[in-house]
Amino acid sequence: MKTIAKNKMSALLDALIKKYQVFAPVQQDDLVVDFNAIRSGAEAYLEYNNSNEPVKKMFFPQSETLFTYTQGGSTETPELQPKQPRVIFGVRPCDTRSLALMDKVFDGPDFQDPYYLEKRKNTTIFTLACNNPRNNCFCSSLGYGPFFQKDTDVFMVDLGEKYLLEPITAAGTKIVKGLPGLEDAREKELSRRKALEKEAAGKITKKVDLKNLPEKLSGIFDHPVWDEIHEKCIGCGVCTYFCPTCHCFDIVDETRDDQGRRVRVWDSCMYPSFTQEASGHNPRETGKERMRQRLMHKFKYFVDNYDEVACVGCGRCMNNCPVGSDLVQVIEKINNLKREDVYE
Amino acid sequence: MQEQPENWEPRIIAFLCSWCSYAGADLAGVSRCQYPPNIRVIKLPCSGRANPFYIIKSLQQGCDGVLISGCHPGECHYSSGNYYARRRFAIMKRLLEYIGVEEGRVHFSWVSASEGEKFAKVVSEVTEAVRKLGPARRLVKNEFESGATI
Amino acid sequence: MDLQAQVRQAARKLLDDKQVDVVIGYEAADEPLRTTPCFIRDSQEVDRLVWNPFCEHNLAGYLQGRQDKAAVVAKGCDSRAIVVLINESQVQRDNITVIGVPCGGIVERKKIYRHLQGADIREAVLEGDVITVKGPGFSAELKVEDFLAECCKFCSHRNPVLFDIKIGEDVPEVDSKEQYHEVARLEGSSSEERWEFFKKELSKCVRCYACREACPLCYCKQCFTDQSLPAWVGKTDDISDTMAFHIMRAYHTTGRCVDCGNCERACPNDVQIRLLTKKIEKDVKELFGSEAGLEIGEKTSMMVYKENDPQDFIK
Amino acid sequence: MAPRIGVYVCHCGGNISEVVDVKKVTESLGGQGDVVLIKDHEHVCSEVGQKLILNDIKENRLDRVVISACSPQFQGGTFMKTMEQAGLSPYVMEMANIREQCSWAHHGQTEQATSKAVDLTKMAIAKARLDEPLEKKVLPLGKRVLIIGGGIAGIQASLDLGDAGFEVYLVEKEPTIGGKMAQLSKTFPTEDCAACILSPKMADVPNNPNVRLMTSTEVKDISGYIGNYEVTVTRKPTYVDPDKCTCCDKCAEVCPVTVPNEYDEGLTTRKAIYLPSPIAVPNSYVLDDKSCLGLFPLACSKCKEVCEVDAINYDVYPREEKFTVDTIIVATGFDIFDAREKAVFGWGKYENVYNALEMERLLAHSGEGKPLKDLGNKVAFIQCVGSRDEQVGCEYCSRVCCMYATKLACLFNREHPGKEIYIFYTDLRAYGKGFEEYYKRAQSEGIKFIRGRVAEVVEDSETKKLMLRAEDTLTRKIIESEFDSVILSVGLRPNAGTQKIASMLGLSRSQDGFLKEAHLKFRPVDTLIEGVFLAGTVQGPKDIPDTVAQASAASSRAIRLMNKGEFEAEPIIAEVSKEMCVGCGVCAEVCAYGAIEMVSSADNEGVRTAVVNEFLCKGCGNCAAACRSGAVDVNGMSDHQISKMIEVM
Repeated sequence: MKTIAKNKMSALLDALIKKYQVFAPVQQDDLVVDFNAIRSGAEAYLEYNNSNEPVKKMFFPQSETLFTYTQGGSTETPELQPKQPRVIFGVRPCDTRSLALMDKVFDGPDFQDPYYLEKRKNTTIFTLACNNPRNNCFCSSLGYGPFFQKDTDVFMVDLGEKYLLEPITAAGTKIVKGLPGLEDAREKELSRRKALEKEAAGKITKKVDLKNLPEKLSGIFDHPVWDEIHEKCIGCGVCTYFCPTCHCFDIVDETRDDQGRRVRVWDSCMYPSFTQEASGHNPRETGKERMRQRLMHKFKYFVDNYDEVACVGCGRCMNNCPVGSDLVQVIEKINNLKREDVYE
Repeated sequence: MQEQPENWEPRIIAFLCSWCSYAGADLAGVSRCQYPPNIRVIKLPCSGRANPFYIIKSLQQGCDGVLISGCHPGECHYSSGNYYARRRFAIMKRLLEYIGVEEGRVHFSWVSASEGEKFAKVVSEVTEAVRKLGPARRLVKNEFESGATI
Repeated sequence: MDLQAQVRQAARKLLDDKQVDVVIGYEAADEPLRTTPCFIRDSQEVDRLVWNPFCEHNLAGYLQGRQDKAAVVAKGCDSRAIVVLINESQVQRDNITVIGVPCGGIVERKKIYRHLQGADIREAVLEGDVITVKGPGFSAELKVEDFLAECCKFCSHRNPVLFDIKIGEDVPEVDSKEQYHEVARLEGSSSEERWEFFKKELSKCVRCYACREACPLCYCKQCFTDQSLPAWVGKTDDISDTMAFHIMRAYHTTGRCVDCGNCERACPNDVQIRLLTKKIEKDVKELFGSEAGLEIGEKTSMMVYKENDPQDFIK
Repeated sequence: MAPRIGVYVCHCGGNISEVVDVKKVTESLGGQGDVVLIKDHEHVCSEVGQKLILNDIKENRLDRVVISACSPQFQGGTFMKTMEQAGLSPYVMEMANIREQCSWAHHGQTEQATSKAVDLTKMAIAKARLDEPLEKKVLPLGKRVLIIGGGIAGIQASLDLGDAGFEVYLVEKEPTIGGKMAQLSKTFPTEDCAACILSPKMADVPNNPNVRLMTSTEVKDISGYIGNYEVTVTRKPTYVDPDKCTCCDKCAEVCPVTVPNEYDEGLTTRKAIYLPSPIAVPNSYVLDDKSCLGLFPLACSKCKEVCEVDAINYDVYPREEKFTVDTIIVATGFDIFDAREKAVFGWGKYENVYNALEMERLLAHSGEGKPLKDLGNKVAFIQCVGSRDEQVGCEYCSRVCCMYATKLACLFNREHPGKEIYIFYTDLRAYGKGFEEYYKRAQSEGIKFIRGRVAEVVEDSETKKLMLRAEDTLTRKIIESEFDSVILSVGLRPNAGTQKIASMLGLSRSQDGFLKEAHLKFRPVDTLIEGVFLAGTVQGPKDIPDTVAQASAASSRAIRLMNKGEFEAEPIIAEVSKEMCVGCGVCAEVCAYGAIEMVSSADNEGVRTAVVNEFLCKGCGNCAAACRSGAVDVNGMSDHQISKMIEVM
């Protein structure tokens, strides 16, 4: 385990930049931080709460050209492998965790998505523990927490004056080995880490009980509670676009005269067009069906398929919802349904 | 004035109402009025048919200039189509310029069926204005070219 | 009796008298400085209703397409949106009861967060015009008027223009002379500067359509963005398409936008889209002399024309 | 199935090929799968050229044809016929204009003109690809016509149409037809007596077997469209059976109620039961239930008691009647300007200030030897009262005032020779047949025409004489003079009842408030609403000959439509997608033709959507551009087609 003084962090990043394309949190304005490719370590802003947008877009961009074509038959696939190996530096544990969930979809036993995987394979993740979970954070209810250190290559903790660096994977170990300015971690620092972890856990006040949720959901498909849950929803895509685990997409062709390209673009189950059929019929006709789909997918279907819920408790859906829809309250509402209301 | 690529010729799309401006364009031809060959005409029944999307789409497609022309006020074949068009264009033109599309990309005119010369003059003016601005870059969609868009 | 109590009383009476099936209002949210729209059907629950400067949503949008009898809590801007919806036959006047509440302006939550440099606010208490916010290791007293939303600062119609039940007394209207100052500032800059500004601003957009969905007057069954024959606007996040989307969305509000600010407030990325709608609002006023949503039966500015409308831009 | 497109590029005998490199055009168009053949020809429009197309359509199973040649406005019709000959819809043919708008306009610029010709042809191909085989729509038409308004315009139109064998419904809200003309003394410039020339025409109306006259009747509602106008009228009771009434006047003699007589502009009185005018048609007394002492309950029944022929029946009520017509002529006429709006002249306040219609009645009475008033020795006419006056919102000239004032002055002068008569005018407009001569004659008879607008009229409260102040703009002298009477030459205003009819039919008004014709020059009696025509002053101020001419013109235009027995509509019209329409109504609002109706129908689950009437729509596409939802499009000129044409750029 290593540490690095905060004032040397910039140099460490500069060293990384020489070999890698480095993405780090960058201040967009006085409130918003997002991951950008940085050209110098000084650009990185690690004293942040969480990035506005989740890091999924690094692997699953909002629009991605699958191939181009011309009338007459020739197609061309773009280069899938990034030009340079990549480092994403300072990712919060919730987003790291979300990548593990995304992997289940894009790197499953039956199907591997090369567009996603080529980027994933060539990217090393540095996770930064979350000392200050916010009021909408509820990661600890999802079986992990703000100091969760799996699913990453290098785990870091902000100790105040220094950062603690703990390589997790072989790739992590290798990359850390070559970095400048590192010192061995001292006992005092390790106990400081423990104290911070405890403190962070204490800041999480939102809690949900997911124990019986999948089972409960399977019995309430036609339950009137959905009327209530969706009523104030306006049907935008914020909760899905900002969700680190939502991964639905549409494939569209863009043509001009005699050339075209096939593009994968984010889509959202909250949009009517998501299930709109060519005939005009829409199996998920109203917001109610769409809201149900979103929650079912996250907390039931995903569990059926992968034994995990498709939620990391980052709270972005609640932070950004234009009408203040509260996922935790919704789950509570479902949990509170009486047994007799839930039918098999 | 920006630097212009060699041999660059502006490409201008024109939407003409069929009763006045298209007929005016015909008259320009019949009278052998000469004007720059940079415009490509789409005939609409009325300037009131012109959906502002036509302008946006044209700019996105990389047209260097857009011209919409209809009957003079009070002479619309459909009575009032040009009056409605005038309101739409007033708003759209101001909005586009506000957002930073150069003044001089999007033009409007009233040309009657008897104004062949005016048509030739309008096209010459529009072509000149667009030529001065150089190739359109703003709002142009370059989805088939590598590198950054816009 | 304070306004909140009056709102509750009005709601209780409407429900008890079976005049309406539902009262649409605001309730407190779990998150501090926020409220969330709520739908009260049982008079026992009217105490969930709140009225405070955090009632930021324009609830008019919830009226569109309703089959039941609904009452709605409406501020000045909300009432204007309702007027437009009625005029565009999206809401039947007879089916709704408007509980009009004079509005002193709505607090923009993000301004407070900015002011406190992103502090972790865990609690907020409003007393009179002062908000006391608290979080781990800090507390601050803030004045409501210092954090009003931009659209509220120069709002020209704070009092409802349409109501069936009026809560409280009219508040004085504010001087709205300066309402276009941001637009005017941009107009004063160069074309190049404006282009760079809007390109940067709109590149923040992720096409989540929160602005569109939050707008009470964006009620098309299928937005042009989802149409395919023709597909006017591409679905990717190409900046050209994103700009085209915003230009056309703003254009579609011509003569209809009531500047409630719901679009901008809904935007998760703080794109300043009001700068577009506000520009159009300004132009509509300048060119056609009209303002949206003031009178039932009025025609919006794109539905009519004058023979002497300005045309100095036409060759 | 992919379309099969044939493209023909025309040389036009050198007209095109001398500038445009036609071969290069044909070569540059290749490579598109559905373009089955590309040919060039010396004269595509020639017999040979057309035969070539016909043959190709047959041999190559073409279902779209693109002709890159001259302006479609020049040879479009020819090629549409060719398509029909080939058994195809004429609407699957597109033309690219590479002559008028290319070769002729870009002499000596072969390279650029050629590249433009390629683009224009590609655009036409892009459009043709999405063309649909549209067909013209045919609507059967009957011979029924509604005429609204029974003034001279309505009378003339009724007689013309009735004589031509059409079934006429003439609706008049007053108890008699005749309108304003029936109130006039004599007519300019010939000075023939208005009643004498009008009454035979009025009498012809009920005698015409094809005319159904409905007086005391108001149009309550009109719905539908050409060929299918559903008309609902309200027939008000007159309580007197016109078939029985002998006009013996006994009822009026016993009637205890006296009210001002409208026919005499209130200068005389009438009873509650009365003869609307001496020349009334139907020629019958009527009971005015508003001034009668009371019918419900019956307060007085004196009239019924004295009626020897038992023509009076109190037990009748307003009733509605519905009928269907194919076309409509609106002839609702005018109102005179209410001179109270011009308070400086004191009408309604000063005893000796009259409006011109009052003067007409005064002269009519004195002409019959029953003078009502003495106008004194010095009389002034003030012109342009409520005309050419922005202050009262009338910028237009009322066209008849100069001449009627001249006429009234002449008549008065002849009746009372030796009196001083002044006419204060702005400009004297004597533009009609015989008008200038009439004006000269008036001058020679001693009428004094002063060019100057009168600033105000002041009454001497003692003597009731009137002081006028005006500037004689010819001599630059201020005239201040006292008159015994002042006559205000009031202008013509749109009839108050016209707006209701206009809204029912979706007719628009001109800036002056009169109804708007389809085209001021070429379609002066048509409206934009198919099957609706205008006659008389409803369209704008005009004199009697013009009114009569216009009424006959309107009849002839109506006959033109109905005589054919069917109405053919172009298929290039708007179409609404019910799935997309949100029912906001912006399309209906901007439609100049009233072709869009907002309908909540059961077959659309009660949802309000726009419905386009295929016979009224002219395909201008204004609705489509106004629709935010993309729910309205134009067949044969669709947004999809236009967007594909733009993509060629």
